[in-house]
Amino acid sequence: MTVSLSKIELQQTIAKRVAKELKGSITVNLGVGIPTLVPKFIEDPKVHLHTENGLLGVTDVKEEDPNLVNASKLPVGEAVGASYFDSAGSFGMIRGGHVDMAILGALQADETGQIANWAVPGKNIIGVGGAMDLLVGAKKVIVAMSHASKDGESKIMEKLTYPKTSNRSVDMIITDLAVFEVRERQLYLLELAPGISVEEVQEKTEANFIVDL
Amino acid sequence: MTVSLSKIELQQTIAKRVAKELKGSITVNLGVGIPTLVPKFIEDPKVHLHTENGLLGVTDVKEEDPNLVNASKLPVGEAVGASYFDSAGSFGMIRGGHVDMAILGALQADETGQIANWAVPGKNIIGVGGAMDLLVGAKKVIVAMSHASKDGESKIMEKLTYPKTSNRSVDMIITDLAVFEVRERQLYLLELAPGISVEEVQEKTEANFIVDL
Amino acid sequence: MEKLVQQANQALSCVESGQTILVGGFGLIGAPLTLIDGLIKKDVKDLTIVSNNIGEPGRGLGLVLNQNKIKKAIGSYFTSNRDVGDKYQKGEIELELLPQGTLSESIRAGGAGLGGYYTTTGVGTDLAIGKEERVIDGTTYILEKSIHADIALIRAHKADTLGNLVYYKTARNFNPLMATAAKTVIVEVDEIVEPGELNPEEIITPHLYVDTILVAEHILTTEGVVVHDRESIENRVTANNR
Amino acid sequence: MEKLVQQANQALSCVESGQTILVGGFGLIGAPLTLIDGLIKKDVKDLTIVSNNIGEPGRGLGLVLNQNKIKKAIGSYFTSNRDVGDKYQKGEIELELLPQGTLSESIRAGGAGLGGYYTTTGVGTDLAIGKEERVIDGTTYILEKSIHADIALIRAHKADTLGNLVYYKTARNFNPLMATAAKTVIVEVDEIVEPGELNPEEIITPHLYVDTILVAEHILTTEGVVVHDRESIENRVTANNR
Repeated sequence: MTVSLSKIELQQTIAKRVAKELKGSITVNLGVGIPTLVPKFIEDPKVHLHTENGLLGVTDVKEEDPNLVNASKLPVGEAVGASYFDSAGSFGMIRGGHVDMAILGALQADETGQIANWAVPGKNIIGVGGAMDLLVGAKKVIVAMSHASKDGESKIMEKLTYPKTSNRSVDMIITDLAVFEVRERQLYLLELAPGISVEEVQEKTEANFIVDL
Repeated sequence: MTVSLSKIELQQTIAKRVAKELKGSITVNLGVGIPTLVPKFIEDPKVHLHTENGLLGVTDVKEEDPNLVNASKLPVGEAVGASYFDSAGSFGMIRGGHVDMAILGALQADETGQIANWAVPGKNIIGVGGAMDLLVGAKKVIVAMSHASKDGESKIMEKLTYPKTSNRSVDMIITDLAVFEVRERQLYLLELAPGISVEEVQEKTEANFIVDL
Repeated sequence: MEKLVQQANQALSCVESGQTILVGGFGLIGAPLTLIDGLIKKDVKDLTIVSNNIGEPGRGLGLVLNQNKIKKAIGSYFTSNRDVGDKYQKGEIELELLPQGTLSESIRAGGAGLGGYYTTTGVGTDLAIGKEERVIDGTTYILEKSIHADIALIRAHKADTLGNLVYYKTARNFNPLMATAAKTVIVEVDEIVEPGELNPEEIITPHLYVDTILVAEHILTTEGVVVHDRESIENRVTANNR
Repeated sequence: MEKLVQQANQALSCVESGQTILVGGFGLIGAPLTLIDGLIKKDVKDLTIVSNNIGEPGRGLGLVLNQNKIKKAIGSYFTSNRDVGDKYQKGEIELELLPQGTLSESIRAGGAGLGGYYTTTGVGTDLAIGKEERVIDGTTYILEKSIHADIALIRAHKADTLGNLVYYKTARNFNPLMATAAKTVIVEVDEIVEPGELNPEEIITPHLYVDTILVAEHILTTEGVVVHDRESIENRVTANNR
């Protein structure tokens, strides 16, 4: 068994692994939750960060400005070469296929790579934000989420029990235990977190997947 | 019989009469042709001129700039408080009902106030520009045109023989002979040009109209 | 000059019960907090509010919500104000949830005189239920209708006295769209300047969209919402002939 | 840096026969005259050109037309180049005429990932023939499809080396829309500057839309189109690390 990480350590671990996927002159949209932790781990200065509320060129916060925030409404900074636009302009970029990559959190993923991240039946979560737009529009979608729910249940399941966010399958799922790629609606286990075995991932994953280390 | 005016005198006469309709804080779009002669006759400085190619705040040309033109591609000036926008933004204003008035030229008008100004069957005129957008969008449309065609035929006819520009009737028709208002798809003769009689207008107008001087 | 008013209650004189009102802002960022305060003080009900979040619990539009003045809310992310969900569970409010891209595009379409449009967003999801599906050139879309309102309450950075507007950083968000999509558009700003002081290439909202301008009294700061006094407000009207 | 090229032929290396190409400009105003000259010198044919006017007789796109490289033209006002009509009468070119608002909106829709939209413009006219008519909330609309292309050739005023663009007066017109609606977007500019020199609030086309940047050689002046020499061009690349 692995040493269990605190929630924030776990999230940082995932964010750090996600950041390794971000390189070259690409535009990346960061969603709410774990994705907001990604920026400080990005090494390539050519990566441009986009936030749905109207800014291309997000950096870490320098001086806090209440009117300069990301999609999570947290203060951010403005990169050199940044630009601002209205919400329709921002989602035109997203839906029109001009954003290279989106990093999204999720409540569930299934074995075809579809995800659920906007509604929990019977609960007071009535919000979709930009999730559906990012799924139809971003060229590549990476999901960043904890492998298990708070109750210890696998969040990578055979079938979603929450409403799906899109017909589209994501391209990659990065958790605290493993990295999966989705190819033709099938999950492939590509990589294990340090100290994690294939058996442990199998045990903690409800979905079927192909091992391709 | 009246003294016959040169073409440019005739156009200036019409433009001058049109300008009298432009007063108060309104936004007015000027079309191609006679409408481009209107600005110099406008007396109220509160009138804002809009041109479909992306400028609100058109004035007479001060210093010629090849990249500062109106819808007829003629050089214009930039008013204090002017703004520029792209073509979709410009037509969003027009179609969305944000332009108070449009002054358009026309080839023909009929007795219901519908006009034809974009195509002549069998001729090489293959262009509509913003005419259809202005007719569906502008709150008020005034047509500025010569009463007769080059061949002396009435341009205000019982029925259009050229393809119509819109289902919508214009609000006013101003010619070198008279001013008509359109109410519930009927023409009302409101005003005569100096020296013109009702009889002369009746004689030179194919369409039926109600005299309401 | 004729667009400038001094007080929120003057600005809101055309607001009535039963109207549909667009309210700018992404949460409190770029929200017209002074006009929202005016709405709190005004005796109106049965409003349909179109706004991304309906404020935060007990802040911004959240206060109007708690006064039970909102009959229906149209937005994309009510999660950030749990009071919305509570009222919904009790049957005290109607909700229409739209993806954020659809919400913003529908408002733009309303402002631009379009009836609706086909979008890929939401196809196959619960938010597409009841919406027409259509294949165009091999891609499946759903039909979304445009949104148009009686009133828009928006926030900008600077206005000139004609009504031209510029915005500030991510406080821009829905505001320029909402400026196009209502019969009456009321804006609060940090500063009012003379025509000619804003660069014509930089103006985001041309003046033909704006009906009424007010200097903001309720300002979002890092310490929360601060209410400014009259003197500081008058200093922000740099236009000479106010 | 990686977006900058020196010559029109390099910029146009991805252009091939049979492609659909968006070309900016209202007549010659805001038209990418250097890239059009590159198109004249390039051996391509069967192009579908989307552009408001197809230039003027023997100028701008009018020259490409006269080379018989255009199979189909989509625009709003071909009247200003009578050669278009002549070729059409002879059956040498296909034409699709759209109202100017529809042309610009369809390009915007293509860039924003929409399949089509319902507009009031053209309802009941000959340009609505064959188009679906639909009543939404009591108003009659027609369905217009979005436009998307392989290539966009556009003209801006300044670019930074990342590809952010600002425009100049009425030379803006279709250019920002076309920047969103093609697989490859090639822009010619008056001047190239360093990132940070353009005000983030003023940038009209954010860099994610732009693939290739070139300094303009063919410039529209009050005396007509003037061709600039290499030296004057290099002076307009003020970015240090060119």
